[in-house]
Amino acid sequence: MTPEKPTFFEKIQNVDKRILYLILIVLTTIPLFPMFSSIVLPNEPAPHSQAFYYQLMSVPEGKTVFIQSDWTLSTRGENAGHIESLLRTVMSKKLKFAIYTVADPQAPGVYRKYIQSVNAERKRAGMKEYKQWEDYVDLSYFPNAEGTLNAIGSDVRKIFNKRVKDPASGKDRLVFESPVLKDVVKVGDVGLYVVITASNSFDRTVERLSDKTKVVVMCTGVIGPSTLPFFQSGQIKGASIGLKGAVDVEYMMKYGLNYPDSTGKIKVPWSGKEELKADPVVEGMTIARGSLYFMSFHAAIALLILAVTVGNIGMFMARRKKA
Amino acid sequence: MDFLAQVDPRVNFWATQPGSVEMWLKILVGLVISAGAIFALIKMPTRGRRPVVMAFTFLCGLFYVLLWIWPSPLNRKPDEIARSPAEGVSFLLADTLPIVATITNILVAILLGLGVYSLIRLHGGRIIKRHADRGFSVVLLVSMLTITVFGYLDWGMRTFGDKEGKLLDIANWGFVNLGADLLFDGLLQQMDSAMFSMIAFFILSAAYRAFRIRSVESTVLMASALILMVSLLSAVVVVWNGNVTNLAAAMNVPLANPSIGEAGALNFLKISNIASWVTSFLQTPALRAVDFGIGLGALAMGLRLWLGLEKGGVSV
Amino acid sequence: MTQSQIDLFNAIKITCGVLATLGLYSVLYKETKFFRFFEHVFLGLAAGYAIVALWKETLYPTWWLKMTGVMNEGVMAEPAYWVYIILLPIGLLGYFVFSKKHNWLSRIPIGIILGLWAGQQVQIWWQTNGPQIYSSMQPVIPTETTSFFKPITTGAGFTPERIAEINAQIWPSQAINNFIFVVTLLAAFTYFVYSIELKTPVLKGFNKLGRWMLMIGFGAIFGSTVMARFALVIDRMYYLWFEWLESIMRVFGR
Amino acid sequence: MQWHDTGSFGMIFVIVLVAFILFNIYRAETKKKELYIRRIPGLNAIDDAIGRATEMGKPVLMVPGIGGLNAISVQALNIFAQVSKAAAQFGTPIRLCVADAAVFTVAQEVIRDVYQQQGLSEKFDPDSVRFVTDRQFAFAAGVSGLILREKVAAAFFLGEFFAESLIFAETANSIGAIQVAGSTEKSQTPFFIAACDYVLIGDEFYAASAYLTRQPILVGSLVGQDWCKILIAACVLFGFMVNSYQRTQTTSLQRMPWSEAEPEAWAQLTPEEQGNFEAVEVMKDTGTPTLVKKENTGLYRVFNPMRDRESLTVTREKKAVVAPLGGGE
Repeated sequence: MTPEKPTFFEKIQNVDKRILYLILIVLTTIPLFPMFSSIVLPNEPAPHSQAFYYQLMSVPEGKTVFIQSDWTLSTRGENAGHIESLLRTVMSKKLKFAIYTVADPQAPGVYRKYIQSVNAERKRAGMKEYKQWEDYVDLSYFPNAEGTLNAIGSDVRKIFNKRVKDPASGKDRLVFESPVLKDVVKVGDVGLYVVITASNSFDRTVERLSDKTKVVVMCTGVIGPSTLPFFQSGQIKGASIGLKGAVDVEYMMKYGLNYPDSTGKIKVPWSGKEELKADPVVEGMTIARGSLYFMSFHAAIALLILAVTVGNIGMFMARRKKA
Repeated sequence: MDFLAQVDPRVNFWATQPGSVEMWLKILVGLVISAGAIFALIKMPTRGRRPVVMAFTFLCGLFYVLLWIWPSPLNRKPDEIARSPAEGVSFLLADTLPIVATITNILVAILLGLGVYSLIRLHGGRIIKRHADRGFSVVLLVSMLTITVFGYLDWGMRTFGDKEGKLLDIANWGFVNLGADLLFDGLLQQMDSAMFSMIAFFILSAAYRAFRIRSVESTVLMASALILMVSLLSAVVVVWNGNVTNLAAAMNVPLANPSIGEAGALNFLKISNIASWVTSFLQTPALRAVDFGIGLGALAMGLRLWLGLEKGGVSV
Repeated sequence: MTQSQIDLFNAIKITCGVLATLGLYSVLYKETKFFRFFEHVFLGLAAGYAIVALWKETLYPTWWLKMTGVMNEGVMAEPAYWVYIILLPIGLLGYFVFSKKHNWLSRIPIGIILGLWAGQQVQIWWQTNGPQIYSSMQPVIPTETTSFFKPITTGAGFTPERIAEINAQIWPSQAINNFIFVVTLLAAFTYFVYSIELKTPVLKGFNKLGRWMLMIGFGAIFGSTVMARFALVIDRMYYLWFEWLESIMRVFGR
Repeated sequence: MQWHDTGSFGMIFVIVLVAFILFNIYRAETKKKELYIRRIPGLNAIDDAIGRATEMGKPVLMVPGIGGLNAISVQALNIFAQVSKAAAQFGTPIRLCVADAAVFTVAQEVIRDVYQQQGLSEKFDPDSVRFVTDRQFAFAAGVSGLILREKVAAAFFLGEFFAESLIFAETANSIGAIQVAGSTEKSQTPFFIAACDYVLIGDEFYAASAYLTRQPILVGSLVGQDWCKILIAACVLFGFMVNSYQRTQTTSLQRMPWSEAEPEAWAQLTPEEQGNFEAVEVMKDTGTPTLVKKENTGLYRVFNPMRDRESLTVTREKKAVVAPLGGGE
């Protein structure tokens, strides 16, 4: 509108987007460089993350856990951190697990990649590798979420009617003959039902299964808010939400929950639940991807807040000039 | 109804020996019959049409409504026989569910051809009409064709040519497998992630533009957004909460954690608690109201579609 | 393939990915031919992959194998439910949509899909909303008024029974929070009432309050979504710089 | 204890809701005078948007979300039918981009019908209804490319949107198009609010077609939904009062799993029986009156039915074991 060239304040209240974009790229890249990656930011795990970690650690050794991994590479940024820390914990606790997806045909390829990488990492550290059939079964993809989840609730053996190779005999055998699933008659028999998701397939899981088994969730920050009501109403037992959730879990894997270290100091207190306690993860990596990305995240948010502040200041000053 | 129940005996009128002549015969008969049915429908007088469509819709909806309203069997074991006809129905419904559940996907998959047809018509048309962008249409059609060919070859090799699962190891891959992997994992999925991650940039610019203190609404929107963001920065949180603790110590007021309903006087000053308070006592109820509304909307719409009450627009 | 060949392939693969990423990112600067090229490659690949997936991921496992059964080492693992064949003609009815005279036939498969969906809405409504309704019924009368805030149990050395007792009580601060909860819910609810004219100032005010509460809720969602999105862009940067360099270095044996 | 088992409460509740909706549809159809619906700002903007597009001679973009074929996309198409009716009258070009084959089928037909009803069949270009792709972000790329190339003057994003919502909204915003948006996904609404001119919040989206067409059926069902909302609100009000009162009372009856109430009896059961009776709960008199806990309130019992042992004792005869052909299951 104004014929004369815009004042400084008018300028800063509509900076060219591209400049913001460029700054964002720079700010998010720098903290990823190795020299920064060693830093562990201080943290206070959120209550729902604490509940999640407690549920996970209180599954008795040797029991089976169902992992419904409904995400693909496009949300790798958050879910990769989730599944890595979940697998590390499960494996170090020697739990068996059945992993599958109801959301996306590409998901199996993705979680296989992470099972391999975590296995490789354990191999390097000289720990026991997880084997298909003895330690876990990979049931891959079930089309139609609603139907599948209904069926898992009503008759898990009917829907999991799949075959995997038994290394002993080299034959394809029904998964329910495997050590992992032989004791599972209904979904209530599993130690924990973990949903790793980036989509609202999670709501369906709650609708169908929350009354039949212990459901916990690891989800992206987007799904986060819609999971909290379920956590409040007790339909899910714990939630690790977004990058922060991944960081929280990694942090508790390192320091435990209500767990006194050698000096007797409790690094992560769970207030109100003093009687409950979860040990740190004994073997394998704890602090990893999540914590690495967390630095860049801080930088990015700082930029956003700065931009908003500057914009508002600009707006006010410009107004005052006009008046 | 044996077909629906898919029960023993494992071979009956509905379930035949795989690959047997009988099977192919029955499939053929099925095709012929349904072709006849389609012909009959084509000859159907105009006023008969709506009822037919409505009947299909109603019956399909009825399945789930029955599943919901019919008493479900208690403590059922797979190998048990129903005690009463009523329970028999509930068993049948339970057994049928996995089958009915797949129908939608199968139909949508069959319909996909329509979409592909529209794509080819649009871009083929551009090429023929020598549209300015025809070069890109060529690119589109070519890449479509390539991945289709590679995809099917790769699938065929893995499904039929690879009984002992050699191809799970990249070391045994041939040209086709590499090509398929390059196109899918190397390009398609990376482009997905690229497009997805681009949202971060848009969030930045959208926030910069929209988060201005203009009206009460935009202000509360901004305020709660900022509170939540800051509460995610654990470094800030630890420092902030640390200061609150020191302050409390100085005034020797006890502190505790409201996330479970406990609270000390100064506690609400802790950023993490402010955030969790906002989410539990303002966000949750507000959004729950939205949920109820949407749920009711879906319920009402579902009823209208199921009972064929929708007129105009989409009158199925 | 030898390890070095695999490394080379991976390097090529990641390089393609990097190029594609940059191509799509270029639209942030401007809609250029460079972007348009990658956009059309993307659309083509997506459509092509859909054609593959429709058979490989849907029809083959959930339809064809059901219809023709499964043999496992010469013995029947799954019998052939040949009746599945009727789904094919039903689906094909959809293709009548382009016919001038018989396009109504395309409404049969549509009707089936919608019917199934509609039925499910009725089925799941209570499972979804029932617990939510219950958990909205928060008690708002304090049962214990010796302290406004709930006493601190953390490290206070109470017996478990005492702690349980304290947690069973409703303390004034909680009562107030619960009251805020219920009011917020009802206020937001009035915003979604369409058929009642909001004449009285009380109702108007309540409605306005509801809208503000909704805005707070949406703001909170915005705030927590930001984390998700930035995590993605950070991961992209990691891919663009580090994974790419790493793969290249491997090729040159470092 | 049988009367404690309130398992059918939920069912009755839903049936009441259904009754409300159907009754009002009936009422609206029979009643002469039109029922009142409050103003929905986003929807009044539709005509201005199209008018502006016509002046600029630029197309109007419509996207019914990326969800599959369900009530949401059907609803979106109903609204778009109204939009394209206006567009057809002004002779404004339209672009309807679809991400699902089934939705595409419906869209084709709906839009063609609209043009036919207007007697403008020859103006209808089948390519204006496009299936872009069914892959989320490819769709996002394609649509934003289209927005930038064709410089659309007005954009309608109504339906089931997920992450891509902001990509559309910001892109359209960057070329200064008027945007009317609404998503049933509450997690996406904030982004529409941040980037669009008019936003339909929550089930305003479902109210839209009733508001635009004023069809008795739609209006009636909207009123029915309002009744349901009032019922739910009433439940919440009643519930929090009753809870508030009851939580101040004391009781010595404690609701607990049967396994906890009678451990020794429980220990005697076979694992299978224990499996059957996991869900069994009893009211046990602990003798010591304590403050009523959440689990012991009447309402909790209404919403979380209590199964007693009798209801779960079921004995059925087993099937005759058939020789599993070729050792299947």
